[in-house]
Amino acid sequence: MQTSRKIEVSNKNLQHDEDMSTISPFRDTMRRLRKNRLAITGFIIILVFILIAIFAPLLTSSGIDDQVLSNRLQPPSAEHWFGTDDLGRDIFTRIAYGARISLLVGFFAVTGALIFGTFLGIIAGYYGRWIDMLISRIFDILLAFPSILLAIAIVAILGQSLQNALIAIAIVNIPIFGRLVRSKVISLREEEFVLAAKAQGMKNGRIIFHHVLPNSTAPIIVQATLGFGTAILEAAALGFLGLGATSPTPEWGKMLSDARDFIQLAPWTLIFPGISIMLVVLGFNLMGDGLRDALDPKMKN
Amino acid sequence: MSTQTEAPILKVNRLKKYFDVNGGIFGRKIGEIKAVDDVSFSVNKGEILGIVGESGCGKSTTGKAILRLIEPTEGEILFEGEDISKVSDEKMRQLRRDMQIIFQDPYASLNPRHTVEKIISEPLLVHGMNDAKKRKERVKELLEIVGLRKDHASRYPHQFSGGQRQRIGIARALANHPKLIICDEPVSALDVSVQSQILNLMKDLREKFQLTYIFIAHDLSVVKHISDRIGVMYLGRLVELAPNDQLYENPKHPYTQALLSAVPTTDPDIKRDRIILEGDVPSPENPPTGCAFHTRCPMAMDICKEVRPSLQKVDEEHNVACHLYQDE
Amino acid sequence: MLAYTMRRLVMLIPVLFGMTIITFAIIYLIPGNPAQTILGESATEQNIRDMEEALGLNEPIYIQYGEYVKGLVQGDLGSSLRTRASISSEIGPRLAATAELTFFAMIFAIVIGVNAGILSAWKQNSWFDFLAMAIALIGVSMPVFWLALMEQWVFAQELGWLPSNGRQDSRNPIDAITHFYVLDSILHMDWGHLKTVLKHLILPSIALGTIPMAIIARMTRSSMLEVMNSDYIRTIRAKGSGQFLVIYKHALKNASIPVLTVIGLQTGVLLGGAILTETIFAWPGIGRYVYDAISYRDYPVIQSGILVIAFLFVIINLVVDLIYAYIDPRIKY
Amino acid sequence: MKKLFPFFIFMLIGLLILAACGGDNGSSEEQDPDDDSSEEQDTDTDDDTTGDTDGGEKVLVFARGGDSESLDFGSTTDGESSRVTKQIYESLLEFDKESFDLKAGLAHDWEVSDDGLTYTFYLEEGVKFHDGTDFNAEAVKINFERWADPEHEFSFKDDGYVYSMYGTMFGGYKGDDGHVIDEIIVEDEHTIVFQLNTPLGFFLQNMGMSYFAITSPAALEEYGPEINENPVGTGPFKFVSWTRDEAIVLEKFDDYWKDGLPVVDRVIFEVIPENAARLIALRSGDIDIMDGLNPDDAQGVEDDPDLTLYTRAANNFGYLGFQTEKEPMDNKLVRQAINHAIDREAIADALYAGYAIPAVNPLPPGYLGYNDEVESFEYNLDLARELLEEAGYADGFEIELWTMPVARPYMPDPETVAEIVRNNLAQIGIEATIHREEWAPYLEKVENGEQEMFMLGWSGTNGDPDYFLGSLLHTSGIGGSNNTFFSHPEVDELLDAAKIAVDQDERADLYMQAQAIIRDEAPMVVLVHSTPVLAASNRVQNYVPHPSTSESLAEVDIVE
Repeated sequence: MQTSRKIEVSNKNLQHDEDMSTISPFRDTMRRLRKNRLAITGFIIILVFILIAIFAPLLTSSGIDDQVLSNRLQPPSAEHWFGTDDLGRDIFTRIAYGARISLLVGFFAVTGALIFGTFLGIIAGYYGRWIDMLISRIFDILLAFPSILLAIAIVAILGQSLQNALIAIAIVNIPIFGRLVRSKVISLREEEFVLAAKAQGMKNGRIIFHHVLPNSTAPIIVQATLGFGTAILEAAALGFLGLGATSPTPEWGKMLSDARDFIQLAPWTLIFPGISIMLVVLGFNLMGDGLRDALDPKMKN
Repeated sequence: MSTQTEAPILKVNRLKKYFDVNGGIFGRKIGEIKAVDDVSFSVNKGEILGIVGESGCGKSTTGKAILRLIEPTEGEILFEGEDISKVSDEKMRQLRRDMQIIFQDPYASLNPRHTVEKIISEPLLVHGMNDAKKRKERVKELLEIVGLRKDHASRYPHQFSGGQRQRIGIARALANHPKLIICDEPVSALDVSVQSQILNLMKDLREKFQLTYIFIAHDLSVVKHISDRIGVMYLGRLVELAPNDQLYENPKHPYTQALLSAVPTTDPDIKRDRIILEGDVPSPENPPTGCAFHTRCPMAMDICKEVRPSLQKVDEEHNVACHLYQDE
Repeated sequence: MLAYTMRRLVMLIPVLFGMTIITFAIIYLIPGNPAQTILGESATEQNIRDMEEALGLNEPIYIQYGEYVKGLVQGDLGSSLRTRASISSEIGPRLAATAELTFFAMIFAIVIGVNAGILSAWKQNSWFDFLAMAIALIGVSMPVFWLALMEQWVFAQELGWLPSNGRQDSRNPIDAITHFYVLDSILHMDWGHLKTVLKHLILPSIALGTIPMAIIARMTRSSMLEVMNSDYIRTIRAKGSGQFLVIYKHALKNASIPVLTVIGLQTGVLLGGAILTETIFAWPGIGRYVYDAISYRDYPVIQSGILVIAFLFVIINLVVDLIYAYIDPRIKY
Repeated sequence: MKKLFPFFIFMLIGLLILAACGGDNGSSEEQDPDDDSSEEQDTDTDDDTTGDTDGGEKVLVFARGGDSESLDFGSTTDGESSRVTKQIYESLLEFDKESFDLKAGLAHDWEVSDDGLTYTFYLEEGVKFHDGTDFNAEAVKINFERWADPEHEFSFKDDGYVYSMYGTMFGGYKGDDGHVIDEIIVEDEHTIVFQLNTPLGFFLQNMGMSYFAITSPAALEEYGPEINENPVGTGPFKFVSWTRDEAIVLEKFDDYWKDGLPVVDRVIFEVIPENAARLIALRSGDIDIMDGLNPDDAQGVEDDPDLTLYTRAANNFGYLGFQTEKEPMDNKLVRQAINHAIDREAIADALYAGYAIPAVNPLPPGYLGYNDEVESFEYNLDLARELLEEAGYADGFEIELWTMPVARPYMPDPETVAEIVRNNLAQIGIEATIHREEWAPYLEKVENGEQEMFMLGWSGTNGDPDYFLGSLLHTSGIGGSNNTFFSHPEVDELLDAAKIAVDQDERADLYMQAQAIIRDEAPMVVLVHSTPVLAASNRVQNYVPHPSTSESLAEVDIVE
């Protein structure tokens, strides 16, 4: 038959690049990511902070609240690498333990925002109509507030604590993920393979989780990585404003706000927490940029 | 060819699909596009019904509305005697086992993140084949049926050519032994050389599995060889419906005549004057009154501007909607 | 265009409505009795009851919300728990202070950002490009408040070049007309004041403008690179002499869209950052107003401050969108 | 768009020039504290207002951390408000420069009847309000009735005015049971009589408070509830302008009744929230006096040849309170144990760099009846553990330590104090977890006694011991300011007797007895009395900080 002959021809073409036969989109991305030097730098920075956070007890012998009042505001030395604060506590220790807080805040805030944002985004995008209307309006309203301001409002209602700051940051980020997912879902909903899935007789749940979501991961991952950085910045800002972590938690923003009075006397109390915040955020930004280039070159703008 | 004796497998009665147009300050509905406007036809078991028309005439919408991939605005869709236009979503989902679709774009209709195996086995899974081994077997079987190799199963769509992808799409449609397949311009995105392979494959499959096709195309030449009957659509309406040979030999509607005159013939003896239609297709948002075709019809009469012609039988099995042939 | 504008305005209504609900919730949902907050630790029970009555706290919630919205519509934002002064009248000069700071921050961001972006693209892969983009990357990762503190430490304290706080020399205050002090000193033809006012603006503007500057620089660079690879520019480049200025002009035209986008997106960041910057530089703007209110738990001020900033943000975004639609014909409306 | 490019370049160049000339100017400021004259040389050629204001005028810039709440002194308890109103208004009596000893104010003489129920004040003649109206006995009567009577036409109750300090000091308002002022009688133009229904030991002390100064009745009539933004008094300075969060400007009142005062022509109260920033401004000569010096910076100020360090006498104390009705704080031994475990010296050093006095009594030293003989609780962990064991808590216990969310004068950094306390308690086996509340619920809950251990403090206003001991430790204060729920019949008796006694020596003796009992009962850990530090430029002369935080600036001079 004419058809079978033709197939053989095209099979030959395929055999030609047989080694590519198992390349999945995931591996392809990893390969591109490895080539991106900035992304690697970002990854290393984050890795270093993760290691510091995990091994904080091994890196330093003192605790976060070991006050030696006779040892106040000592400049950096061999004993206290980053100096001591106004209660004579070792700043390096506090920064190392503070890495745990910042990373966890970033993680939980982003995860929370991701879960709720994705959920709402899917509902709005997939079902459309009045529910889309409603969810989109709520997103509009939340986005009408500059994020730090909305976070302030939420903490004002919930009361000051690290946990509430975390909740506030998560809420503030929900519409960002929600909108992203919604627009992605809407564009995917029109795709033929989603229509095909429906035509196959698949249930909505299966279509969403097997067809729509996996194809929206690229922008979500990028946004989550960048969101990590923003969440850490926002937590620090809330801490600085006295609306986040409480003493003696060594949250970096809180450390900065506690140290403000000593800017003339002991600048190191301000320099090191600030640099730590900057480096972690830089790490996530670099990695986010790298992921964006690797996952979805079209998203560049 | 025609098997009139049995009851039709599918009967479409006065199907309509209007899309709302929103605008204005409050984003209210300010108009509607009549993509499918009062279309009726039936398809017999084992038959291939071709539907032809220019792009935007509503033929794809008709196909998708039959499967309720787009919810029809009005009308009845009787599948094996049951009106499926109003059944519950769950019931519809199960009915889709029997009614399948092959899409136009083989690049867009396959999930890029799934392997061929997953693509083809998914419909099996959702319709109750829970045994993974059985599914694997069936996938291999299907791949061979559509002329692909078993080991293609582990690959991703982007590693295939357009023709091969369409074969995957066909295999997926066949997976659950459907009774009716709507082929939505399945070859129009393919190279001409590949088109005939796919068409031949589909023909073979029909015979092998006693399938019924609704074959949608924008080009009369594609459906000529495969269809038993052909319907011609213009601006959301069916203007002519006739058996294959009658339509090609004796087209009644001026629009059909014009379409046909554009088809290059392989037979040098038959010579047709090419009829060139003037003007553009009118906007479906604001279709002309009366016969929608009258603005471009070389034979338009006064009545055409006023009265909409209905699809009427002019010959046995030959129906046309045109005042030239209306009795009264 | 008019219809589009109208539609955008109508779409604003539910958003504004939602905003009032959120800000109203601040007062309603906070734990504790505002009357107690005002009166402090030495208040008697009778004092507190009197205060509650004076504040209307004993009404049911829908009446309180109704009163709140009614007040808003009439331009009445309530009064501060701490000073009892009418917030509407207190907020005006502060808004001017914030607007002035934000404006200069944006000017700084645009001037430096656009130029750095263009030069980076022009000298792609040079040391300048590398340095500028490194600074831009660090710039977006920097906590605003930390940058502000570092500036204050280095330029005000260690070097003593610039004033560390406030808007003007308090020994010799300006006679405010518009409360935009730069404008006021120009209106007074008072160049001495103008100089001090501008000097006070430098550090806070840089602190506030750094993040948008970094973003603008990066966006300008990438859109410039796109333009520079176009045939048109290639031709000009091939011609040689005098090309730089030509490209500069051409590039600016193309950079306007991303810059406008950034302005729209970054106003929120700017207004949010104003809280932190103003606090550190003792800038008597609306951000510091809110911050002070936070430390005194002066909820009506927090409420109104947030509402006013959000309102401003929404309006700026609307205006940017409209300009965007106006200058970019590709946008459908 | 074409015009954008030149615009950008122009702005860029402009900014660079500004930065550059800003630099030049700044460094000259650094060397020469007299910035004004150099500023003037720069701008001399321009005809502007700079010359007029700077010419021969003496301007004093006083910088502080927060703005005033209101310039109606009676309706606020805010120290930043009375600091300013002290310059604008005067009371019938005045406190001495550095203490709460009384001297003549608007009243040059006064008499007290033997039963302590009738007070007669003889007012200065020829005193004018800033608006030109005359000060007289009628004005005094109107002011006092305004505070006492919520129905008074100038009470402005509907505008949210509450005169809580009046209620506290005079036992309530008109019609209340405890209200001590029965009647105010205008004898003649310059003689006024206060008729009390019960003796009040600190009545005269109250009359010296800046919270009971005299406002022009004409101004009350004119401005109504806006009197808080338009103060009109008899003081040395009159009000000019108030830019919120920036500055309050006052100028010399030419018709001031004391000859030769005030010395300076203008006083500007500037707001610079950050302590560190305020010091930078002082060093650069932008301001003359700064309140709220960070104690850690005090050494630097002392070493600076251009600056002078001032300290304010102690007038407050911060404490760690126990809810004495709740377990385990109902046990006296536990309370004493904790008293021995808290390192007051360390707190004074850490928080105040030594500019604080470890407290012994719940009353600042220097007050009438301060008991020097009371023995302080020694910081002794062994003793503390012993007491704890004796009380039956050898293994310690777990407890919540409530800490306030806002800084107060008596506790500038409550969180840090809480941390130190927590650390101290851990050493004797008491595991404290720090609990936070918003300020309002914190006060409410502490007043209701919901906690076991909490932090709070108290600041003096009229310089009388009753304001401390009576408010904090009398049974009648439970549910109000007595948050330890301390109730001791003997102490109550002593305090009651002292309150109505008119003889000050007798009162002193009663208060001393009370302090001895309180020490033994230990309802609270009195932590420290802070002695706030201030810094001023050497150009400032005759400045004397008052313990009440508001001092008159009438005699202050600026010398070049």
